Amino acid sequence: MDKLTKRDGKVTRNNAGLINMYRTMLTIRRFDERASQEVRNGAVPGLVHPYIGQEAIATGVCSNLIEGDRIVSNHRGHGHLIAKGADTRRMMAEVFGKKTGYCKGKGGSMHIADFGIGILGANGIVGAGLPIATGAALAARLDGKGKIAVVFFGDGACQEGEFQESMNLASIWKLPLLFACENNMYGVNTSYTYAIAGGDLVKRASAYDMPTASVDGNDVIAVREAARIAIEHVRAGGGPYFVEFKTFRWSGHFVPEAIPDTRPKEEIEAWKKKCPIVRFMRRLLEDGIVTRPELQKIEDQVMGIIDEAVVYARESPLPAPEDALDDVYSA
Amino acid sequence: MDKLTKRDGKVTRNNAGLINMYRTMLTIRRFDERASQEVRNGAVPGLVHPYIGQEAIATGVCSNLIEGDRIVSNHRGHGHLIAKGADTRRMMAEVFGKKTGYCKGKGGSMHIADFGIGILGANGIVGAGLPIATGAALAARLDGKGKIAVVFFGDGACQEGEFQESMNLASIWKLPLLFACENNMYGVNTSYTYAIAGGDLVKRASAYDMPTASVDGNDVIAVREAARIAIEHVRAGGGPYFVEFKTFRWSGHFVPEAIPDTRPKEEIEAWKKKCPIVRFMRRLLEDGIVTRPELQKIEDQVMGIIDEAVVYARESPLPAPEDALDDVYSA
Amino acid sequence: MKKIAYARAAAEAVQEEFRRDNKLVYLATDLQPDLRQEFGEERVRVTPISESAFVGTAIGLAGSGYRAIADLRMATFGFVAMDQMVNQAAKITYMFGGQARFPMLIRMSFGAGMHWAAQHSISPYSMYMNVPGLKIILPTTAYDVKGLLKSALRDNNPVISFENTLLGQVAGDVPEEDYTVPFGRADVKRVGTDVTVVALSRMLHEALAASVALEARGISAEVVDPRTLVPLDRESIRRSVKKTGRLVVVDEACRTCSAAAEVISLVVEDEETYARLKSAPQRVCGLDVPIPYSPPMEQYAIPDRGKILEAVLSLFPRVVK
Amino acid sequence: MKKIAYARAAAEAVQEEFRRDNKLVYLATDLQPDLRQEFGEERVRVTPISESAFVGTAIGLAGSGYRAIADLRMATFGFVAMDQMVNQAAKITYMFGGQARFPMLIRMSFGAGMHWAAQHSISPYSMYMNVPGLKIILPTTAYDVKGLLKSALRDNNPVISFENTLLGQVAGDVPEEDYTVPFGRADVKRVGTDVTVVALSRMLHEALAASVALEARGISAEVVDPRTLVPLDRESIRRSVKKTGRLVVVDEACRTCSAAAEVISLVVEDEETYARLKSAPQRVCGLDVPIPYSPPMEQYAIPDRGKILEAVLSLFPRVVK
Ligand SMILES: Cc1ncc(C[n+]2csc(CCOP(=O)(O)OP(=O)(O)O)c2C)c(N)n1
Ligand SMILES: Cc1ncc(C[n+]2csc(CCOP(=O)(O)OP(=O)(O)O)c2C)c(N)n1
Ligand SMILES: [Mg+2]
Ligand SMILES: [Mg+2]
Repeated sequence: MDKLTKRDGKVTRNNAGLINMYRTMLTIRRFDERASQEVRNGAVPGLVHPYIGQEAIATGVCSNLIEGDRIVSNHRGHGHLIAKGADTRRMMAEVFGKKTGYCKGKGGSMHIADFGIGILGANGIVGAGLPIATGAALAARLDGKGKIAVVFFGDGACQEGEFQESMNLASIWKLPLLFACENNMYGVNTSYTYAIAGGDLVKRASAYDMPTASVDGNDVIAVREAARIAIEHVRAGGGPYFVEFKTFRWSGHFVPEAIPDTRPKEEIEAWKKKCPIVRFMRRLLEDGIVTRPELQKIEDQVMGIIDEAVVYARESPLPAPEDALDDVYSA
Repeated sequence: MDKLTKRDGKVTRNNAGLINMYRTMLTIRRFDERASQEVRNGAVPGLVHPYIGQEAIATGVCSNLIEGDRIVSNHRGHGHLIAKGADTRRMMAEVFGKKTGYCKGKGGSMHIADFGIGILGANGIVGAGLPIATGAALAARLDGKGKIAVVFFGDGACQEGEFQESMNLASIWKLPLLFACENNMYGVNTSYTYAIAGGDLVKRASAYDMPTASVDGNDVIAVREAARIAIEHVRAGGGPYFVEFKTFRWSGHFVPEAIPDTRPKEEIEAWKKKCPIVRFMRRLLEDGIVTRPELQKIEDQVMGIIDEAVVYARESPLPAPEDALDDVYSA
Repeated sequence: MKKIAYARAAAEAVQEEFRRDNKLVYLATDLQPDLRQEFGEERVRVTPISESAFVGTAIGLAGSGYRAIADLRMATFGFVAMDQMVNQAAKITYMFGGQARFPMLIRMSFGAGMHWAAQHSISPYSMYMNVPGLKIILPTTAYDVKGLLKSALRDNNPVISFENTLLGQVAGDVPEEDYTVPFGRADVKRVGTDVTVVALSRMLHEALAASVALEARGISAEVVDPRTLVPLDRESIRRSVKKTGRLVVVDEACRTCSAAAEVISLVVEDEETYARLKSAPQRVCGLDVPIPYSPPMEQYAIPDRGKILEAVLSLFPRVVK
Repeated sequence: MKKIAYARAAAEAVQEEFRRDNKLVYLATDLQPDLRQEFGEERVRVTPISESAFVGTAIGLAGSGYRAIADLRMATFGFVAMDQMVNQAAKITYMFGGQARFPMLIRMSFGAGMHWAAQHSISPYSMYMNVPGLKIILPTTAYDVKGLLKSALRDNNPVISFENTLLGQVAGDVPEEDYTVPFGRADVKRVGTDVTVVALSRMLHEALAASVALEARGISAEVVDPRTLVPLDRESIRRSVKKTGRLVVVDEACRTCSAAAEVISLVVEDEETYARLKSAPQRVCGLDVPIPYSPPMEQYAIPDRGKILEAVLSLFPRVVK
């Protein structure tokens, strides 16, 4: 494989981009490790669906986005949000159920949004984000400013009727929508090879008359490149594009792990060896883009950010009980 | 093309089958012509979705069914019911809202069923019959007696999520289910070429990992043959099969024609020239399977049956108002 | 003033708001020829028969600065899009802590009496009333439908408009100039002193007819039209009952957990109003059966002026029936 | 008798009925390991995440001589399958004139209090109560859940079982031998004389706790558990209210058009019962808000023993609070 980038001793613009991606992936990892730990500590009232193991996807896809682009996320949303630029403090505060959280404590982990930066929200209903993203894509088209929408969803969501309806609608209207399918092999404990007839998501997407691709979702460079090609097509008005990112979820379906994880142990271990972060780190080192001390600095930075987020969350006030009455309707 | 059958002067068994198909097609045609007329006369309280122009499909498909097979129909259901052997008197009585109707006047045209002969009912919700048929197919499989289920649905139903979910489910469970798609080119006034991305239903079905076929739905022999091949596969335990039957609806979406018919006049006229009944009749005559006098006899017979159905319907009593209270629950 | 049909008044509201607001988009499986001709196919869109997808699309548009009308045509088709309405549209403002607005309008025609049988005759508004986050309008006259739809199209929340199919051709007076009907204001369609009849949608017209017959028997009925179900004008309803001391609620929908049950409850749980009641409040509702096809049964299953008359008279045992 | 958890009692009901009836099939997105091991993968099926498809499959099975359990897990996931429940399962027996039976059971867990936020905490039974053709059970104890599920699995109609998530681990006495709990029979879980508290699902336990506190203040509460919402045991509820003269209905679901509204209505519209009322009936319900995530708000949004106590005390102005 080619070197990631040419360099002449100092960090080039491109290098900075790569390092940023690395930082983003690490931030996602540490955020969800920490959030999971806080769940187990009892500091989080609800549950968290960790994105651990899938960091390359959100990071690689969102590295192609520009201001004004919109994303729609799902129940496993932390990674998407961080990659799109959400504030980890307000995210953590929301996970903690605090008033300073993105949703004032009303949403929790499964419902974080930041409309100000084009994050139309996580969603607790499998498949339900797809029609909403279709609307965001229609808005982008009506705006006529070359902006696009991206929807993240899992293999499980491909089993819901809303997936098909949205694929069809986006296709006939040639909407600027990237279907970013995170195939982490399972919906809870059910393998996609069992639940998806034929087991071929790309073939299914092709039937909706849109271009498709399938890439290694644990290789952030491959993700970025596939997404770049797709997004160029989408942004140019070519209509929707479907990309399958093959990946794996390391944790149980959610934390606390109330649902027993029945996936084969060996499979989990094998995937952990394909860690997207370790892999990217090795690449960056090999190509001489970062040094070990630089990596350590990034690690420290990221840990600092996460610590800060937790402190912020912990020290933030809880909402008042009567706050429950606000925000049912907009003025 | 080959002759339909070899014959030696008298009606062979095979000839009888062909003539029966012709009689069935004509019965469907006359039934719906008459039902439409009775709607316009004011004798029918509700509305009717005529099957006129599509007779070859139900007839050809159902000619392959055996006792114990089940069908699920849709809003345009009269043809399916007649082809599966429903009693035209009780059908007409139901359309008239009479107590002697199949549903005691509770269902009307859109909800006729005859569970006794494996007709699990028409259905007023587009796409909703597909999951129900999936259940009927699962029952057939659990019974283990080589029986199958057939679901009739339109191009419009292929736009609903339930279509995709049912295709997927039937495929992964290898259920004995024939997906009989009647592509009459439009859902109300919307062309399938507009509403179905790519406009290729067969390709879409293939994505659910099942064998497919597409045939001229106005050629009853082609329909019968395609269905035979499909049903053999299904009955043998090969899993579901999708067949697209291309056809056209002659009337407006329903009668009384409250919705203006905006389909191009020339298109409608062109399809009327491809009348499945005239075409089959010519073939039968050319191949010497029937004579004109025999055809006239069939016409008279059929008219007799329809007249009888109308008289029966007309003379049957209306339900009593309080009958509304019965049948909400089964004992 | 001009006299136009309810359906025409509704169409005018949509057309006028389309002129006012270039962010307005129409989504329906049916072509809307007039609207399309004036506003083009980008804004007036024919959808596939995919209600979930296009209701969700309306939500996505709303969250992205547009305002969509998702026209489901018949209320029954809403059930395939129920998740988008109940789990998404209704909750999204709240779940996200109010950081975004979701202005959208879902239109549904509904009701029995057309001999369309069970699947096409449901009146499901009470199901949606149980879901906070939706506003629900139930216009009964040409004037109200135009004014309420206009308010809906200027509101910043998901609004569902339930329009009774049988009202479509009923004509009524409508001003020439722009006007709106505010949400949460019941309309006393007939002033009376002896009994309050709260009547929903088409039943308003039946109740008004019954009140004429009542008048002949010396009973003065006050007929109250809530006009919007969420918000519901509790105060006006209670005020009327405090005055008359008697309550009959008329609702075509199935009786159990109906909007009528809500009206009865909000009246009796209010101590002051309760104290003024002179007799047990009554519901005149659709029977708890799916709507049957055949007219004698269908008619039996839904309320009409005769049943309203009977129910009111039952509160006045000394009046000759 | 043995003491087992609610969830265990439910599992026993399913298992025992599976043994009794070889036409029984289980459909769920989750593996049911014990059931599968005993009855095999033909009868105990893992479905894709396609609720509409597998609820419809249950209907098709029912119409073909089988009886399926469609386990939706959480009530909120039911909204993507709503058409199959409302337009199909509920109406199909009736529309077809009663010519076929549709024995099937839909299971849904529900309720707030787990800090799962709006989409995963809804209590939507009143929405289904408005749809005739469905039977609805709401078991509150280990005994009831086992007995009611058994009745459901012997009933010839579509039944929905709403099982409160927070009751899963609550233990109760269950007989060793086979038994059923009939539909349409409310259970007076506590006999009293001063006020009738009708409490639904988990709220029963809150109401029982409140009644102890009431006792200490000299107020004797009768706590009535309807157990099934359709059919609803109107007679028992009215009988109790006729005796006590006072009514408080406790329902975790959102207030508007709730099952609580139905209970109030069926009490006050009955002349005899109405005549015996000593004070305005009250609802203690979930607030009309989507369920918020953060515990202080969530707790505020749903009823508990304290709120029940307060509501009951408000009916006895002379009792010291
Ligand atoms: C309509 C609906 N059905 C079921 C669920 C329960 N559920 C939550 S996440 C999930 C699995 C989703 O799998 P996938 O889409 O592949 O995402 P992953 O969890 O693997 O990231 C399920 C079944 C739900 N939230 N919504
Ligand atoms: C869920 C749903 N949406 C909309 C409708 C209204 N509707 C009835 S038939 C029909 C067209 C169906 O087209 P298709 O499936 O091709 O059948 P065809 O009428 O052409 O035979 C529509 C939109 C419906 N009955 N159900
Ligand atoms: Mg997955
Ligand atoms: Mg069609």
